[in-house]
Amino acid sequence: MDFDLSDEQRLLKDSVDRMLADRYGFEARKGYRAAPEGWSRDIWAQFAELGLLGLPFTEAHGGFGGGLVDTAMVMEAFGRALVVEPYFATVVACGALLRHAASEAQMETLVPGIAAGERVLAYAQVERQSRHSLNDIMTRAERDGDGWRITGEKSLVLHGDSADTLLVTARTAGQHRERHGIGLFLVSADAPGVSRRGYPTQDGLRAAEISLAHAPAEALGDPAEALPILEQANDEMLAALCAEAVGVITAMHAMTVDYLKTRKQFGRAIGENQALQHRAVDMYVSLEQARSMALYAAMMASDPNPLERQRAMHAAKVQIGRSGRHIGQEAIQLHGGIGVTMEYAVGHHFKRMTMIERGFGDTDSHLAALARLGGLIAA
Amino acid sequence: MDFDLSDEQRLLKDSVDRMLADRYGFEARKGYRAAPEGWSRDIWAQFAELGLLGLPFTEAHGGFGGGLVDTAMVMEAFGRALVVEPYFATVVACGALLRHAASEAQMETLVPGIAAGERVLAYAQVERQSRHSLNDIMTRAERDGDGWRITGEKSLVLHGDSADTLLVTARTAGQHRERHGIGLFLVSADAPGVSRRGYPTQDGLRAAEISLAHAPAEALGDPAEALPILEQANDEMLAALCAEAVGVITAMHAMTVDYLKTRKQFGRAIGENQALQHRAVDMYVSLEQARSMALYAAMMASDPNPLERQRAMHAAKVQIGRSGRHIGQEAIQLHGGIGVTMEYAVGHHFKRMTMIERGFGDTDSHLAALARLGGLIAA
Amino acid sequence: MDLRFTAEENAFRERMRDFFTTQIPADIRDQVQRGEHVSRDQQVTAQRIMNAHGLAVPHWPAEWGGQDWTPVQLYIYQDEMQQNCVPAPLGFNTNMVGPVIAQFGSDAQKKQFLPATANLDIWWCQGFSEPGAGSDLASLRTTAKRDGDHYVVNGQKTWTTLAQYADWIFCLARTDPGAAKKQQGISFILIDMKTPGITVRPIQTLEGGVEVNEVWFDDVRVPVENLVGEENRGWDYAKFLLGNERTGIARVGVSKARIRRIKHLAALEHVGDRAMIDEPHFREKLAAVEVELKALEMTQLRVVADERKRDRALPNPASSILKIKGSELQQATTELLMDVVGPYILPYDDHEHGSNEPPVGPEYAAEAAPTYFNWRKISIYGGSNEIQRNIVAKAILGF
Amino acid sequence: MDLRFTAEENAFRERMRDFFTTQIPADIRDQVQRGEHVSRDQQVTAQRIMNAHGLAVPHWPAEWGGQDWTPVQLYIYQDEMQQNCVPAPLGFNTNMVGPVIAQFGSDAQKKQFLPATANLDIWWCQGFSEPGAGSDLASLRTTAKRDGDHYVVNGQKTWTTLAQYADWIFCLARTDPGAAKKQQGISFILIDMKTPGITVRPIQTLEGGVEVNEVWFDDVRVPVENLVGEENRGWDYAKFLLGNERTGIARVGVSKARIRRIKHLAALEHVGDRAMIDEPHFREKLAAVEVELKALEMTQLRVVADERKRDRALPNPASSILKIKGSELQQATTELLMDVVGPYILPYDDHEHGSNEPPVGPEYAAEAAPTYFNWRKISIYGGSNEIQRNIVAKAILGF
Repeated sequence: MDFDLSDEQRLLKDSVDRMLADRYGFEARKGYRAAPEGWSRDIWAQFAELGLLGLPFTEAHGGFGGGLVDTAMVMEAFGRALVVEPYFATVVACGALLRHAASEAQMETLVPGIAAGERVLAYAQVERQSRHSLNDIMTRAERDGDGWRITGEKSLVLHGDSADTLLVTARTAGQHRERHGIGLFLVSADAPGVSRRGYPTQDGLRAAEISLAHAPAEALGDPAEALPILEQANDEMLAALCAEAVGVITAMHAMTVDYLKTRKQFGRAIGENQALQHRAVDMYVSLEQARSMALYAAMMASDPNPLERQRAMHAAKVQIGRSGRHIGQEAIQLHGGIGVTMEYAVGHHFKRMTMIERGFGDTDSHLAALARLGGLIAA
Repeated sequence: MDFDLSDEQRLLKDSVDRMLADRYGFEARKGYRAAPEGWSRDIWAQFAELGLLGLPFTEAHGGFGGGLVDTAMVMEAFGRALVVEPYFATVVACGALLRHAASEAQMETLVPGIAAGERVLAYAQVERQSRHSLNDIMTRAERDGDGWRITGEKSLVLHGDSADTLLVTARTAGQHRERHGIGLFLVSADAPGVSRRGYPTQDGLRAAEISLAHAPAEALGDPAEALPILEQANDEMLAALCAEAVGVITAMHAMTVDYLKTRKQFGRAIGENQALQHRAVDMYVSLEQARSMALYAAMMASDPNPLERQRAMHAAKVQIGRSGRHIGQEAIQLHGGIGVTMEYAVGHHFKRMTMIERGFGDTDSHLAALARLGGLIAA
Repeated sequence: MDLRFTAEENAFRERMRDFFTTQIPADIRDQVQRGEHVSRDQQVTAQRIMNAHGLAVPHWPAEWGGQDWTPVQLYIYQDEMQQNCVPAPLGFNTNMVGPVIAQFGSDAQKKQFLPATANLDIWWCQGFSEPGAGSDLASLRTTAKRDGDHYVVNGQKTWTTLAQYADWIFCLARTDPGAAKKQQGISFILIDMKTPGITVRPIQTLEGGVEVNEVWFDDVRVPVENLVGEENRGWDYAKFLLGNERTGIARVGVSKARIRRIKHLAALEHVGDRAMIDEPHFREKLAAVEVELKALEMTQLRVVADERKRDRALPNPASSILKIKGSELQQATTELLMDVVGPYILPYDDHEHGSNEPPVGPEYAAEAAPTYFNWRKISIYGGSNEIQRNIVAKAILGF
Repeated sequence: MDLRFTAEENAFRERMRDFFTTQIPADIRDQVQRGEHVSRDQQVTAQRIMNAHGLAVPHWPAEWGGQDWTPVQLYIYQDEMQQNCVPAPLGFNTNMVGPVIAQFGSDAQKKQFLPATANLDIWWCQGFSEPGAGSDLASLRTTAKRDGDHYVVNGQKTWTTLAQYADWIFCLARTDPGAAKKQQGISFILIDMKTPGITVRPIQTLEGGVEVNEVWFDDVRVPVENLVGEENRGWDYAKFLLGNERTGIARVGVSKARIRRIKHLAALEHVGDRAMIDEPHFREKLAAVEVELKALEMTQLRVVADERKRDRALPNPASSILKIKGSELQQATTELLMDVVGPYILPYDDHEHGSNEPPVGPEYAAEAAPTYFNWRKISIYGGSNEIQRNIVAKAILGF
């Protein structure tokens, strides 16, 4: 057991931290969000230069061979800085799907473009009725010669408006909600039959509603048995989100402690009030618990036993959600008035944390799922 | 709407408070508990003298015609002082059952003895398997001439060891857990076939396991349709327990605030620590919420609509349970070491509160029941 | 002791409900129910209807439109207003500056301001908070220097709610900087927002809207007639004013209306085949909030009943309890609504940039997250819950 | 970074598990699992078996029986001990007085005490707390006055755990009442409990048992050889001692074992037709505790890993986090067990008065409430959670 970073990891962490410190202040981020796509192609190129966009792919495919811990490290840094670029959509989510589903040939076609920052991907999975279920899919794919044609409505597609390539789940067989009969498909965003409506999200990112009408598609892997891969990839996404959340709440906690030490009322720093100190301590305990569970998630997301893996991911999301809500609400409360304005960073972190907590299954649904699986400890 | 006590109520309250102040200090109570029955016949006689034992019965039956609010007032005072006499068993629980189920003749036989302090009653309802259900009854009653014979095992009968008269629920018809076929019976504690094993309870009271083998019994009301009456009486018991709980937690809160003001560490009262003050405030808010809900329970326990009544009682028990647990745990924590000893009153209150919270349906079961009934507010 | 409402009180409740549900336009009430802000026009419309029926300022002196109701009647009036999603008469007018003018103002001020204030012909905003003087209000630094028959006001106010709508502002300003204690030397001054030298800068709040502002005073000349009461006694008037919002602060009626809506929506929203309202975990969370809310309603009634015996000019520390628990429960409802909406809390509906596309996801989704974000303020403004705890610790528990 | 245990570490865990489950008598482990106290004899038996295998004091210097393990090995040892319901070697001996004597004692003291302390031939108790000096330990008033080659000790100690079993007591006593700071002038003295002038009075704790005592010293004469280290340096030794209990304080293994037992019992206990373990609300409450416990386990491992880089003589403020969360979770398990047991928590099983009737209700019921009552102490003793928060605020957050 070893919690220390390797030399390579330390190097990666330092370069990411440095870049964000230089380029990703509060005002700079505002500028990136104001761009037409809602994020900065320039920053994206910087990510490519640092090797971040190829991070999780093997060197054979033009990547850097990083593991889930490396991704977690990057995501934590991105969480602190509230990065708005489509890193999660392209590299984490679609990266995981490709690694598990794509053929060698598909990897060779796609990965170099991703790593170079030329290709932006989005994962089109959610549908209006699906809520947190991965197999509640009504979009259908039908054979069309060598390829497929997809018809359906996909919703809440993160960065679906600026992506050039979409990974779309669709049903090739089976009844609604059946676990079998689901495939994963590659769809070009400018293909005929694809229409998109982009919009901002509550946390300052972008998403899209996507309509597919006989849109031409290429299958990634078995077109009827993609669900285990979707689940595996989903768990890796959860691990990355947990790491991002740790970055978000670390920042909120640090800002709060700093505020308590500097803000003066009645002639002294408000942090001299023991009641507020104790609340900052409870936030810290909560933060350390979340940090621990994000590490656990990074460790368990590649566990070969799917049941153990899912138990762990449910547990991690629950802890992250609870700690995140606690720390977020307290951070706002202890900041007082400025906490509820857009003019101060803490509120932006709060909003991102809220969306992480409630995205990809909210805390209640993960807790219920974990309970149904019998919890973490065998009786 | 009027929250003020009437002149009669104020008189009653004053006389109860005075008597408890005079006779029911911490050391005196220890003495009463050490008596063979676990309580004091002398104090019981005082209760009779003050009219408390006849309180909820009509004057026609030799009682004093008090309502649920009067009973609540007495129970709150008893909660503060941690009265160990069988008032709840005899006057509140069996009193309610008699008022709703007994015939005129039965009332005339029983009530004067109760009011005079000569008769102690206990309610034998719980069975090993029944948990919090009133209709999970396996004890059976069979016709025997004009009367009945009861066979079965009753458990956790409060003050069942010192009672001379038992009110016993038994099934005369119907399947296990069926709502119909349940009767309520009067059994003399020294009747043939009745055997009892008394024991102390965690909160310093007494209870008994009672075996009945063809014990002779007299029916109170319809021998097959007692359940609605058991439910009505049970709700009145809940209202009284809620009031007692308010007394218990009022005392705990007062002791805690007092302790914080007087206990010195590092050269000053620990109550000067703002963190502890805020926790005492949160306890106070919790206490006021409980006090409000106990009033609501006293008001609603006689509501003519059984569904509204049950909703209200579930809600009251939930609030009492939550406030009670919160205040109890905090009271112990803020007292530190002395809080976990038997030598200081607060721990005794904590134990009583714990048993109230978990008796007559614990907080979780009442919350679940309320949720199943659709909550308090119509959609 | 009789804990039930009397027949008269129940009849009064019927009358209020009837008024609110038939006289206030449905579109306004629907908007409130959906958790959306009402426009300036809608606020004015609703208040003028109430005022025309004598229901805008029932707690004022009878001479200026008050109704001489009992505390229980005032409670019922407010509860029905909240439960029926009627926007309350503007608090800055009816609970803040109005009562101060009625109590401490000159006859001329009363005539000039009170009828217009009750009818929302004048929209008031509040100039109390300053940067660096939030909870510690008395350390305010805005000055009003006497210059002939004018005060010259300089300084900066912040958290000024809806200053962008306001016609007038009531301000605390320091008139005697040399006073021994910082609470002394402060005056209560009324200022026309059209006076030269006033600048309003909007502050965007978390959910993206603009409710609060910064207000700058740069050599703003205010006639001395606009001083309320005596010079340097402003702190007393401010304390009187802040003690005025006593029991309505719990907003039990608002939370009740929201729970009704949540239940309604939870019957529409499904997780797989099951309606959210049938999910045991969710409905138990909901029931737990309902329990606390019922307890708070009873607590509020106890405080209301107690009002008869109290000096109305003194703040009631029990109102701090209502504020603490009331804010927690209002905030809890915003989380329950997000539970119902699920993943569709994510899209941001950009009203302001003129988006008139249909909403993404269910039509009730768009307000869920913004209300959660916005309502975090409820435990902060009007004396944060921490300040309320300090008050209870001192005034009730005797620390 | 590799967050998994190495193959060697896993093998070590197997070895520990095998030892604990095969060498420690089953009746002792069963009793711990049921939440009952072990007797003095059982404690001695278990510790002597461990000591015979070199496993009673692995963290001591090798010269006195230590094992020179890594922090991770020490963690695994402790975790397996807790998970398998083995009573830990007596902390007063192995974590408190032993390390102090090993570090600061004379050669004669080491020889006299260390082997006997490791083997529990001497049962130690701790004389630190006094009435009026709980968290504020340094204000203690017990005095030790030099009189020839003896100290004469007078004063009163309290919360002395298991003093009724103890052979010796290690005490803090004031040897220089005139010292400038109250932390100065205190000495660390070893006292034979058989010395004339010592009186032990048991204090009954909430659940009805006797674990703690008051100890009076009335002109107790103690040879000066029993002073540890230098006179008036006792405060330093006490700080060293208190810093020694660092990571085991979370007692994650104990909570894991309890959750296993709760799940086992919840499968037996029924609500109507349904086993408790199948009640959604209950199993979600249980899962929520399991989540926090897993997080705490990882937190503990992080602290353990960090130990390598720290000066072992300094207290690690991160252990305060382990104490806070660990105590909350242990207490949470006691509530879950009461949930399972239901109404049968009520009867009080009066062991002491020789009741040997069968238990009322299920056989596992009798310990539920007493454990809940007794374990409230976990967030109080060894530095209350409030003190722990003060430590974190100062030492980690820099307030």
